[in-house]
Amino acid sequence: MQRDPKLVELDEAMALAVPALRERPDLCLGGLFKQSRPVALVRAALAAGAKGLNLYSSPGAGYDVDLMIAADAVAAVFIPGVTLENRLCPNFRAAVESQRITAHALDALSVVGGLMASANGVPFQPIAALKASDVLKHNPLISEFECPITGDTLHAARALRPRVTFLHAQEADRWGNIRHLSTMVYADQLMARASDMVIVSVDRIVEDDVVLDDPRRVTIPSHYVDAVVHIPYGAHPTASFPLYAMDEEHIDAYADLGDAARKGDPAGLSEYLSKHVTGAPDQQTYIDEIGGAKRMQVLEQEAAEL
Amino acid sequence: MQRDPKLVELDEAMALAVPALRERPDLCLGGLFKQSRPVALVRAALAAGAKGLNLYSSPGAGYDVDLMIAADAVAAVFIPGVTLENRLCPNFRAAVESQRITAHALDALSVVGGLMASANGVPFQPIAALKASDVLKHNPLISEFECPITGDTLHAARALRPRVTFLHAQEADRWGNIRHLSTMVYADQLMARASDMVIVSVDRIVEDDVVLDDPRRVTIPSHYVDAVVHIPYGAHPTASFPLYAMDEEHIDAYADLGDAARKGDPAGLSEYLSKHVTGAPDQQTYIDEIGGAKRMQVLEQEAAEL
Amino acid sequence: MSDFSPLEQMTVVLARDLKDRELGAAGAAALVPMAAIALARELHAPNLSIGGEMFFNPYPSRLYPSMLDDRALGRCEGSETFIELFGHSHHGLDFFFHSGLQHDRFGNINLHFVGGTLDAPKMRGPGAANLSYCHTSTRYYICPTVHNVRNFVGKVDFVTIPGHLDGPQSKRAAGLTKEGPRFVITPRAVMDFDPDTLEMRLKSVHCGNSVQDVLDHTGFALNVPEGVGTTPPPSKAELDALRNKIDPTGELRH
Amino acid sequence: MSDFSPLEQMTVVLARDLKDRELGAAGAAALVPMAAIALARELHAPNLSIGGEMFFNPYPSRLYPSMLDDRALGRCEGSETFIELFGHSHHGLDFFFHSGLQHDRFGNINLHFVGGTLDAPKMRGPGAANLSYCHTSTRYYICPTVHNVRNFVGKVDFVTIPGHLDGPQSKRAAGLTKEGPRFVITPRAVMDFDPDTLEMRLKSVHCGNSVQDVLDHTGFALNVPEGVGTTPPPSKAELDALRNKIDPTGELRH
Repeated sequence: MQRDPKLVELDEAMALAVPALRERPDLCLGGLFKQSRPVALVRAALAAGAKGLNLYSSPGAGYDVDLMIAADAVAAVFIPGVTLENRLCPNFRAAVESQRITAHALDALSVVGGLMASANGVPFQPIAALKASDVLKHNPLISEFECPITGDTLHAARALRPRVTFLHAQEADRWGNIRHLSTMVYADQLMARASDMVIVSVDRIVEDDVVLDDPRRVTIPSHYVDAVVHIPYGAHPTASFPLYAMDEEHIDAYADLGDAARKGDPAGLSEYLSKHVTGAPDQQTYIDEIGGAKRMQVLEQEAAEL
Repeated sequence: MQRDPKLVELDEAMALAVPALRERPDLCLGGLFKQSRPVALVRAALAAGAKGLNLYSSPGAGYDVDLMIAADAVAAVFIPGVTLENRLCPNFRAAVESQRITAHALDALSVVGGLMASANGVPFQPIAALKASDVLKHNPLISEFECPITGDTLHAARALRPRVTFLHAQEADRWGNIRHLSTMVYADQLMARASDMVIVSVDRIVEDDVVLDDPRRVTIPSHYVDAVVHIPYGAHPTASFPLYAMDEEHIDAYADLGDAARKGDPAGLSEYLSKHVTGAPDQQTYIDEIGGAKRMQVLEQEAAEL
Repeated sequence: MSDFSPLEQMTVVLARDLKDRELGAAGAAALVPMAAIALARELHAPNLSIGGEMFFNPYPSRLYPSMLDDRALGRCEGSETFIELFGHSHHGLDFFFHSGLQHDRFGNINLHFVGGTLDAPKMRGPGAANLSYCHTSTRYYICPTVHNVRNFVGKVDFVTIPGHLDGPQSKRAAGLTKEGPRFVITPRAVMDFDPDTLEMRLKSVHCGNSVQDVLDHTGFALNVPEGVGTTPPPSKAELDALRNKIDPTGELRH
Repeated sequence: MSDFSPLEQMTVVLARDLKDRELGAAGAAALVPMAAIALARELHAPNLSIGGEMFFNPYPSRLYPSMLDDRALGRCEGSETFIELFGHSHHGLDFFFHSGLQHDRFGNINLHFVGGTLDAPKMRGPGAANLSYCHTSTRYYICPTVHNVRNFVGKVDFVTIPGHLDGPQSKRAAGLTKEGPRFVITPRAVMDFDPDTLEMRLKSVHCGNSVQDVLDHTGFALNVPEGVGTTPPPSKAELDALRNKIDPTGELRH
């Protein structure tokens, strides 16, 4: 008998993820801000009609979350910080201000603690470091309780179990063993341990021996992974260090379109969405449209020079 | 101004550790069973007169714990499994049977959970996976409480904060950044995060650039480390993979001496202790006495062939 | 004399019961369990995953008496630490393996002491690291490498690893909802548990042993259902795979 | 025009207050804080450690507007994940940095919304990831890169990051036992907090600004103690280290 690979095509991965999200729309996204976000998977899920999503992430997100809001796929955002860092997220902002989505006021420990509880298999994670912020008054992920050891008032972060998690990493083998080559691995490993279903895009596939010769480089063993998809530049316009840097120009241009839409001129944003998202181009078409191999080389060069 | 290295001599490290253990005798030992145990540090602490210790470890320990008991330095053992794997620990067994030490009946999750709580900075770690064992009736590290989320009865593992932790790893830089090259890292990282003081022995010191060129290989950043000591073969007779294998013959010969002592003939064990422990030879003398470079080459060869 | 060893017989019995796509780990006394998992992966369960004890899907080049270190398992598809093990212990595996100083008629296991009390034991054992897989995992196997009147007793002196406790009622009362111990595999025989009483009973006797041999070496009155037969011996394919690919140094035959 | 930029002035003020052997991290808007930490390490605090935000002791070759990614910090002495960050957030650092959409007279910071309510905000901000360092760390610094009547207000619309709340009593009642915000450093001035009332007050004005400039650009009646002077400008040694070793691309001067 032969072992079955977990390496699948993008549409096969979406055939797993999208029905699962219809069943329970809790989607968690890997990476952090402009790094290693699973953008190609996000575009594919939007093209496949994902709707009404509750979005989770490591505590900081930006472009991809804003894009999903622009595509009208989001019901609620459970992410402490949503920002493009150098500017606000235009569609996030517009959707919250017009009350089209709910943006919960949260903090990092509540989200991370909830994922820790889920990964650890316990009902909650105690938190002792939350005080005096108005965020505590509105945070739906935590509740107060009395510490059975000290008697102090602590917060319990309920186990947070995403139905589906999308991650992006640099490498995997065909069995689904994942290798992050970046220095930062964010909360990706924790999310993989905390989630019902895990789909990972990777920039390249490596031979079995690459994994076996250095098992400590495996960041997420295949046990946690339901499907791995080979998508070169799958994090664009976010970075996939050390392979390519974030495409700040692309994100800025997108944000300009978003700000225009927010101020009443949605044409540019609509065109962006129909070209890059609902038009569902394959990854090669997408790359060609956002600047092609030439643009990718610039981003690769930038990452290589660090 | 110049940065101060954390690389010190063995006696300097003991000048930190032994008074700290006099203050609060909770000592935690890294590695697992016959792998990466900080044996040279243990011998040095015994030679420096450490006494009345409460011993913690990852959930499985053997030779080094037995040695500390043989040297009459132990008051209580808080380690779930104490065994040489192929045979029982003779001095552990004899000391418990004659009620000279207390060996608590514990399980892995209570110890790991207590270290997790300490590392996480919270008063306790909830555990939901302990049922029906007699171990629960005697376990001093946990207490029952009602889950604030589900109402179920759970166990709370109180934060377990060793006063001193001894670890052994393969490499460090002079600043105290530690690199485990073994595939398994056991609970060493968790212990480093959970302890008041951390002393690490390493088989070799690497240049600064080795660390900086591959930061993901740093298993314990120097922030957690109080002192690092360069002790080649510092884990002997346990293994330091991938550099050298465990010295099963040495451990077996030691266990024979221990069993003889248990049965009424302590001469061999006394000689072993005075030669290797209270005689406080330096590491080179120790290595010479246990078989010298020739024996080390056998163990290195065995590790290299895997 | 048969042309296979008792440990080889144990290994193939265990391997046959492991299913494709399951997740499991070998436990502490891992020689036979690890051989069984490897054999199942080789023959009928290529998607069976080894995980939960810090190594994922190791490819050992040979067997070792201890199977929880880099020597045996360093070549693998990933390694974890005790933090992740904490999580696996809660989520449970599909199968696990245990053995102890004493095993009793309900499959309870004692690793702590024999005679006396916990504080003043006549003989102190090693204890056990992980107690949780026995009730968070779907099932487990008891597989001691000796079988005699001292390690098969009517009632254990201390329940380190709960089996079926005192039977269905006590198991229910303690909240043990999983199968618990499925089989007891020793060098002499295979035992299982009566589904109504959860008492241990003889299932089959290995070639070269008689029912009476097994009873003589069991420290309590073992139930012997009608029609107990011989344990199906290793097939040629099983023995070939075991000896050529998994145990080239013959650890199971020593 | 002085021969250094407002951000360079901010950087040196912050750097001077960081001590050798301390542990701290830069927070989200990290350009100036990371420059300050690097300058302190270069000049007087070689044993100061950067940690708590997943990178330990990075050696960035230049500054970036965002300083929490591999581009800026990939060359470092170790990396961690959000699990370890959870622990650091409880154990606290020696120092941290914050800034927001609004800062009020008690040093409270708002990053969530301006006008309206949380559910129906007039303007929704980014929120904030880590709220805990502000009260688990020994102290923190507020260092926004703009200073005007919109971001310095009498009372924030929402307390994302608690400063001194409404003063000593409320701080005590909320269990905030650490120093909280020590200084507010902006492109115009340095403010601190009256130890009795914990109200913000002017400490010094940067070269090229007058007290009146600062008051005109602050949205509440800022206390001006007697004898407020000029912020000591960067020394030649500070500027040389900053421009040659830490900020060779001049991000602080853009």
